[in-house]
Amino acid sequence: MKWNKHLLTAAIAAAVVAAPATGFAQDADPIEAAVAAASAETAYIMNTLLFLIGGFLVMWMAAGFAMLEAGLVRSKNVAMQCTKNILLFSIASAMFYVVGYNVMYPGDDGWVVLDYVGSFAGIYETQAVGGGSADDGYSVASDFFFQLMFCATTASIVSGTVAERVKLWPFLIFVAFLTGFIYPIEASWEWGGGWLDDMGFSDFAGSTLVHAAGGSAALAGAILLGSRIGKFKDGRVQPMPGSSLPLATLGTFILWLGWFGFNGGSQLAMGTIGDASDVSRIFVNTNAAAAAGAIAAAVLTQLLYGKVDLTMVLNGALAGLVSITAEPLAPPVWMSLGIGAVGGVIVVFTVPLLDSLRVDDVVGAIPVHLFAGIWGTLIVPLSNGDASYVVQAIGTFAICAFVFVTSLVIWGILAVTIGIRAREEDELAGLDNAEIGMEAYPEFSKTAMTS
Amino acid sequence: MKWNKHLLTAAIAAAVVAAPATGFAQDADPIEAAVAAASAETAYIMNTLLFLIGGFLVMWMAAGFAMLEAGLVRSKNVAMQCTKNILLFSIASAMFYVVGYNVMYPGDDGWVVLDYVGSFAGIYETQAVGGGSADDGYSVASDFFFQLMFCATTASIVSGTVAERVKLWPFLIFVAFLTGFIYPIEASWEWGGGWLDDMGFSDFAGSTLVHAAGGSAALAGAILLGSRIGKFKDGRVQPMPGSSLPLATLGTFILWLGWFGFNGGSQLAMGTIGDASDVSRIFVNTNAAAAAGAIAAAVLTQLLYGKVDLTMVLNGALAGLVSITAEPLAPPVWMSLGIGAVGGVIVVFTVPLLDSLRVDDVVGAIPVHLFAGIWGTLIVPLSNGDASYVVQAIGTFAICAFVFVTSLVIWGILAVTIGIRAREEDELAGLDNAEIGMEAYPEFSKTAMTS
Amino acid sequence: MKWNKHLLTAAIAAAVVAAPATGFAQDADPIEAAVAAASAETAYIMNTLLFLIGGFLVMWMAAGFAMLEAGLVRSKNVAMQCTKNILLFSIASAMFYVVGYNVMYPGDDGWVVLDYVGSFAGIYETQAVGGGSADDGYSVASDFFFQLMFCATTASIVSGTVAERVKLWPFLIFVAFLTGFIYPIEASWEWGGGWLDDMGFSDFAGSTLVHAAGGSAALAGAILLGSRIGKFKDGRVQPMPGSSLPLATLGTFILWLGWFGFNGGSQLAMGTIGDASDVSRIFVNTNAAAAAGAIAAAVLTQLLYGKVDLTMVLNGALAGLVSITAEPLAPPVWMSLGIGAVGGVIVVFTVPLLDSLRVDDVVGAIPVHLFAGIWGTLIVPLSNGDASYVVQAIGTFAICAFVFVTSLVIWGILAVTIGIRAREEDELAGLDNAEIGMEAYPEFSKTAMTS
Amino acid sequence: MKLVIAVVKPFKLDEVREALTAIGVQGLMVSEVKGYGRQSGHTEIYRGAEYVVNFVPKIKLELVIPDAQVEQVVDTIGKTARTGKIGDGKIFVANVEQAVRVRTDERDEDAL
Amino acid sequence: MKLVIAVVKPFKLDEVREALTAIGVQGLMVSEVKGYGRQSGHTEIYRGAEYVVNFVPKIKLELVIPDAQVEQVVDTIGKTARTGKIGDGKIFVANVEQAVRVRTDERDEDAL
Amino acid sequence: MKLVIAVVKPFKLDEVREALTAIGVQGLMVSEVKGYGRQSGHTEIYRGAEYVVNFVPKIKLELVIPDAQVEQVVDTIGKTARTGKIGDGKIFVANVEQAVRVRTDERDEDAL
Ligand SMILES: Nc1ncnc2c1ncn2[C@@H]1O[C@H](COP(=O)(O)OP(=O)(O)O)[C@@H](O)[C@H]1O
Ligand SMILES: Nc1ncnc2c1ncn2[C@@H]1O[C@H](COP(=O)(O)OP(=O)(O)O)[C@@H](O)[C@H]1O
Ligand SMILES: Nc1ncnc2c1ncn2[C@@H]1O[C@H](COP(=O)(O)OP(=O)(O)O)[C@@H](O)[C@H]1O
Repeated sequence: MKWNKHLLTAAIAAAVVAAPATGFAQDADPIEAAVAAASAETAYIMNTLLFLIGGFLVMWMAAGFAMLEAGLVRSKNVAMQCTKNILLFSIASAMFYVVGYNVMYPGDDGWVVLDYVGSFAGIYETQAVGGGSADDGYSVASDFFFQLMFCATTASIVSGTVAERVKLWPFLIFVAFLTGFIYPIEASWEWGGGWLDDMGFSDFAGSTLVHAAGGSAALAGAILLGSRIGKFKDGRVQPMPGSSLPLATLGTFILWLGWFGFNGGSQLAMGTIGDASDVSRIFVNTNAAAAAGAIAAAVLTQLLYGKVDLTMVLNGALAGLVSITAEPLAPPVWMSLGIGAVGGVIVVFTVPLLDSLRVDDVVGAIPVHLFAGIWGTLIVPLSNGDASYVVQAIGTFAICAFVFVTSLVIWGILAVTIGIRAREEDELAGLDNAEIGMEAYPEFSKTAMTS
Repeated sequence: MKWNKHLLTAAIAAAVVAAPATGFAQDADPIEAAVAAASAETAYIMNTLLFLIGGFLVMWMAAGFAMLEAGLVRSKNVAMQCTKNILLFSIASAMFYVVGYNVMYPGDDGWVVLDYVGSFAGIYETQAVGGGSADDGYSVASDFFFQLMFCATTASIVSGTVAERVKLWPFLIFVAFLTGFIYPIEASWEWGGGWLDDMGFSDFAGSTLVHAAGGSAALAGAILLGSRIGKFKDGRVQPMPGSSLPLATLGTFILWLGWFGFNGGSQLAMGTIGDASDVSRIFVNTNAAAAAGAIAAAVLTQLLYGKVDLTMVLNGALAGLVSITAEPLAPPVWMSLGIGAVGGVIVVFTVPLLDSLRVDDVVGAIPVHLFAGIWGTLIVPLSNGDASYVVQAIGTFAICAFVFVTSLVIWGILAVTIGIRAREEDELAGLDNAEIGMEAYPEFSKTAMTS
Repeated sequence: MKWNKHLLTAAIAAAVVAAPATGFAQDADPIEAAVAAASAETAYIMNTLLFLIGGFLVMWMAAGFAMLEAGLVRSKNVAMQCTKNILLFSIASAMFYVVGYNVMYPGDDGWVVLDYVGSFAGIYETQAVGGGSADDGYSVASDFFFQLMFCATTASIVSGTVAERVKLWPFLIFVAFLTGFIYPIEASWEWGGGWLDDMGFSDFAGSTLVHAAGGSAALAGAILLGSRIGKFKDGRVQPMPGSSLPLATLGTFILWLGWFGFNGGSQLAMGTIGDASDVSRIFVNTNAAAAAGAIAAAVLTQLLYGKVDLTMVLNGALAGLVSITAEPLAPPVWMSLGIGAVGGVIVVFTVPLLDSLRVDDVVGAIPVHLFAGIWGTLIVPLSNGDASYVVQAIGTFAICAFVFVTSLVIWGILAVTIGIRAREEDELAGLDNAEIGMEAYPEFSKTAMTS
Repeated sequence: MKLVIAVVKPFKLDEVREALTAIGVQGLMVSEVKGYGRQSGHTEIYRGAEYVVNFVPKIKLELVIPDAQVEQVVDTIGKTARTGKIGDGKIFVANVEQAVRVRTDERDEDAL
Repeated sequence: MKLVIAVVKPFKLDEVREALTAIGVQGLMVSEVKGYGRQSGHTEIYRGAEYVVNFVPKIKLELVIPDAQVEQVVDTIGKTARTGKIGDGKIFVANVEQAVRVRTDERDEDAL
Repeated sequence: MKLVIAVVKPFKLDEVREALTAIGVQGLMVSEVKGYGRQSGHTEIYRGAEYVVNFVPKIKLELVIPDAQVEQVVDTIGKTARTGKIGDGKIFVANVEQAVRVRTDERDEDAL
């Protein structure tokens, strides 16, 4: 996603025109045109296909977040977590359509505040049935589908951090604002051709635009919500182990798989040999970073604590993925391993750090998405000569600050109006009971030994 | 799947011939032919790829049904449910090959009863290794693969409704009839070019042909089986909560993902810009309908019952998907949201309705697949000018009636011969014990509090 | 994967040159060249796409193994099993990059011992960004990605067999050797163009190269580790039922899905009509074999034991898949059904056989991968005229023997140095506690009734 | 006061609870146990290996009642839980010396 | 020696355990039970069907203590587990005749 | 009759059951409990936070036996469950006044 929508269109249109020129005689022979048209058609189809495959893989990440978080909360909050995750995805799907897409992609003259705030004017208009022209380079609907999934991912990140104490509807209302306005506005700064794009900020698939943004929104929520009852008792951190580590593991594998679509699809094109090769390169780097993140977390927890911590390994793999997301194309594989490994290390050190700051992040989403996201974005210039450390820092800071502050405002308004935190007795009995009225595992005997 | 097999072939062949003609001089220049052939080859490959990707995504839906149903039955029947689901998929795979495919696609002169009953003559013959010609438009094997998955889906739907009381082998025998005969016959009426196709019936990806049909077969089974012991006691409905809501949520996400293949693949072609764009449009509409179904069910259960009912939200998302399946291409996105939302509403109202009729549908498959399927089919003319409400009603009724009656006959014969219902004590102890001889969760203490 | 890397490249390059020649006039007209180039470009993209799709599907199999194994071990070892599976995949990703890929594909002059042992010289070098040329036929990075997944699969197989008693780090060290050296060396014999390839050995997607190899490594481990405490008590086999059959079922469905990538991707090309058709044929055959394996195991356990054994059905489906993997293209569908069914039968008979030999294979990986893998490889000549039974036997034996012996050596060295088996009390308390320090399901009351 | 411990077949739980409510029992505790008894001992086959099923899932009820109610409670449980088939379960009665309602600190029979 | 059986609200477990440790209790057993009592009987709706929730999850504590400690233990549990809301639970006391520490074969009060 | 309550290490269950069967015990109930005792108190680290493991999984056996068998049963359980390591568990004996076999309505020692 290094290019924004209109740039891409232009680039492809240019390629379509340019390509035949190279190997041909100079006159505009109809046959030449036919060959060029066939190539352009193939490119259109392949680009569209990349969006569709990438899109369904990223959609699958919503299931990954749901399983990861269902596995990492206590059993009395599992049904609530499932409810939040399926509904947040649904709401993101609606909001991005109703307003988000056009805010994110204002085009050249759709800005309310030029390069800062896109137009809230309208819904996303699909092309007509059978429509689409080779000049577009790809089906706009496929791009919408793909972009929607990124928007939903941002919301999924928040869900885990604020788990086990947030009320359902306030959370969903926050998601509506996040996916309809906050995410699309900051994303427009880069992918919509706004001021960060103009400045040369580089965030290939969204280490910052998606992950650190989601993490910032989560941090704002965690601060306003406060920690779960009993989490920080008498100055000590009380572990509250998740109900099902195999579900958490499944969720991580799903996310890992989905990430090939997330990063690979962000190449935005595979209609040429170069693009297809680059998508492949991205797949390899993405996998390497995840692997290195997992290994780093395993080794580090073994060294620090004497035992491998599975939840840290899962977080480590995800942190590796987040880290490489800002630039999954340029680095050689060994560098991707290194970038991912640092992500894993970040997680192992910042999970307890957050605890010591009394920020209660139930699933480790802030270390994984915010901290590793910042790391991944800042390190882009190491492999990508077009990026500068200063601009990367500005962009990262701007987006995190914007999302954090706006989220704080929304969470704050919700807190003082309808309230965001469940009543103490509901939290103690579990949100499943209070908010959903059903248990996730109604038949199993449970003895939650929080201590 | 708006076209049936031979129509498609013809259409593509025509396109192949027509395409070069437009941009070229009129003489049959060998170079022009080369360009056309290359285009046709690309189209063949892309169409085949669509079938393969669509097919594996729909195959994945079998896992979705398995997880959804395993999560919604009580723990004492979970292993049985898993067994049924993996075996029904296996049996569908065998039966559709041995007889179903040729029943479903009799071609022009393979009918036993013209336009009503296809030939039982033979197995599906694969093309030779390395075979296939551009004139076919796509690999027949890829189409077989794709169609097989739809057949298996029909059977998966039945599995959930009749859960917790049906005996294993009678169920599997029913599946053999359903996937070898009942489904292929009714599907031939439309997708095989039979009388409904002639009449102008429209069911893009099978709201009725697959989903309402599966739901009708399930309804017949539920009626003949009767309700589970204790379900309707003293005139009251006794909830029997499912054993694992996270598994049910996972199943729903899997189905949601698979549905992109289900509906998107039913475009049957993505070898042109128009087709690729339409597949994209279908993806967007499919996602919108699912989201709207989930949101509608959430809002409605909140309003009606004071709490969001997660199982209804899951059913709602699926009902949204079923609703849009009859016409996922034509509607604009906002209409897809509306169609899906109505699906979600249908579920919330018809689940208790079925209960009040003393029909025991364990997982809500009849509301989701039969009722929302009917809704989706009937509403097609709203967005698709080629369809008529009367014909839609005729087609829907004909298929549901046919499947219901034939299913009733098969279930009935099985009931009076080998028996379809487990013995009372086996049902009470759980089918896992009686039919499978092993527990799904052997180590966990369980206290099933049905009241 | 019938061709190895350099052969493939050559073949495609030849095709690119040959193709235009057939339909055209003989002079090297620039326009002809343009058409040919466009075709070659499309082929490159499609081949690359096949590797990427195949690759991510096979990557997903790692999750399948994790879930299958997490479901089949007792709850006290589930977190350990998850840890092993995510880390083995990570380690395979690193090792195959650092050394494995170049050992496996020495090319023409990269051998240390010609046709037997490839070069340990270097890491895998990715092409440059935007690189790749039509002459390569596909992106090398996509091939690396695809091949890496096969390497990881080999390791996943081992994980299940040695479960519930192996220590974490010794296991991971074994995995590093297996994925860095043992697998790449034996795979080079065939897919790297080594002596088995020269001899005419045929193993399309790796019934032996991957599955029987993984099974052989597992067997060596099982023998050296010995059986779990209490497994064979007083001369009787003590069942130790798995903790979650729905997870095991999910794992099987994941593997089934992933196998379309495993076998289909091993066609290595879908840039022509013939290749696209063949990939389709492979999908159909793969599905048929899995279905037949499941059905065969169901029928057989019903006949032998009076009840269908779900764990055998799951193993049966996988055995069907392993059986067809050596030749998923050539057989007609009915033969694939037969080959898969025999796989299912093999499982049902060899699981108790292994027990009677006092080899403790926790998840049935040896019957599924080793025995069915041998069967699948030996039966190739039935459908593939180019293969000979004698050569198949030689190849199968050579690979199994090599992997078994080298694995025995590595396991042996580990055993006498750092030790491979957990302490008795740790095994009794569960490895989750001892090795990972956390429980998989901390809240659920468990009463493991091993008798 | 007496503590009545009853082990019954799981599917009888609801019926027993209703019957007890009908005779005025106001509280009880339920948990799952694995029961070993005469019903144990049938064999199953798991992955081809025959084994003896020693433990059968049962529901354990525990309730503390005034002495006067013992006979009626024991009879009611007995009658309701009876299927006549092996494994119907047991009822045991033990003496309880004190009872306290936590909420109110009421004692003994007032606490039940 | 006495066996104290206490049923309390799940989230009170930790507090109760700590309070007991503070007064010198050295061992106990914890398990989940489903409790039926006055707290039961509210209705929930599941898939549109209203039903009565009869059982509420509770934690059961069992501990054997010397006779001399009974009052203190009962008081401590009572005070700590009390929220004043319905469903706080019960404490029962029964007599225990023997106690054995498996590890050492110590008997009776030495075994606690 | 006596109620014997034994808490033992989970992996000892089978052995204990077999030993009891060997001396003629015909029925018992098994459940999991979380045990708090001297064995508790070691620390683990979860996501970087050190915490004290207070509860250890244990198996609780409950069986009602004739008075005459008490000594033998207690000895058998004790001997079989003993590993000599901390946390081996406890055995408690309490009096039981009545026993009923639900199936036949047999009473007291006939019911065991
Ligand atoms: N002596 C005993 N002490 C405790 N529980 C017992 C005893 N005997 C039997 N039980 C419990 O009663 C259940 C039923 O006993 P069983 O001997 O199987 O059949 P029946 O109830 O017909 O005599 C057992 O599963 C066990 O839980
Ligand atoms: N007679 C009894 N015998 C055993 N347990 C009881 C008895 N009465 C109540 N309980 C237990 O105590 C719990 C609380 O009792 P309940 O009547 O709901 O409220 P309260 O504690 O306020 O009186 C119940 O859930 C049940 O587990
Ligand atoms: N006073 C007690 N009352 C009830 N159960 C007890 C008591 N003391 C110990 N236990 C149980 O016995 C188990 C073992 O006790 P513990 O003190 O850890 O070691 P040991 O058996 O070596 O004395 C504990 O986990 C607990 O379940």
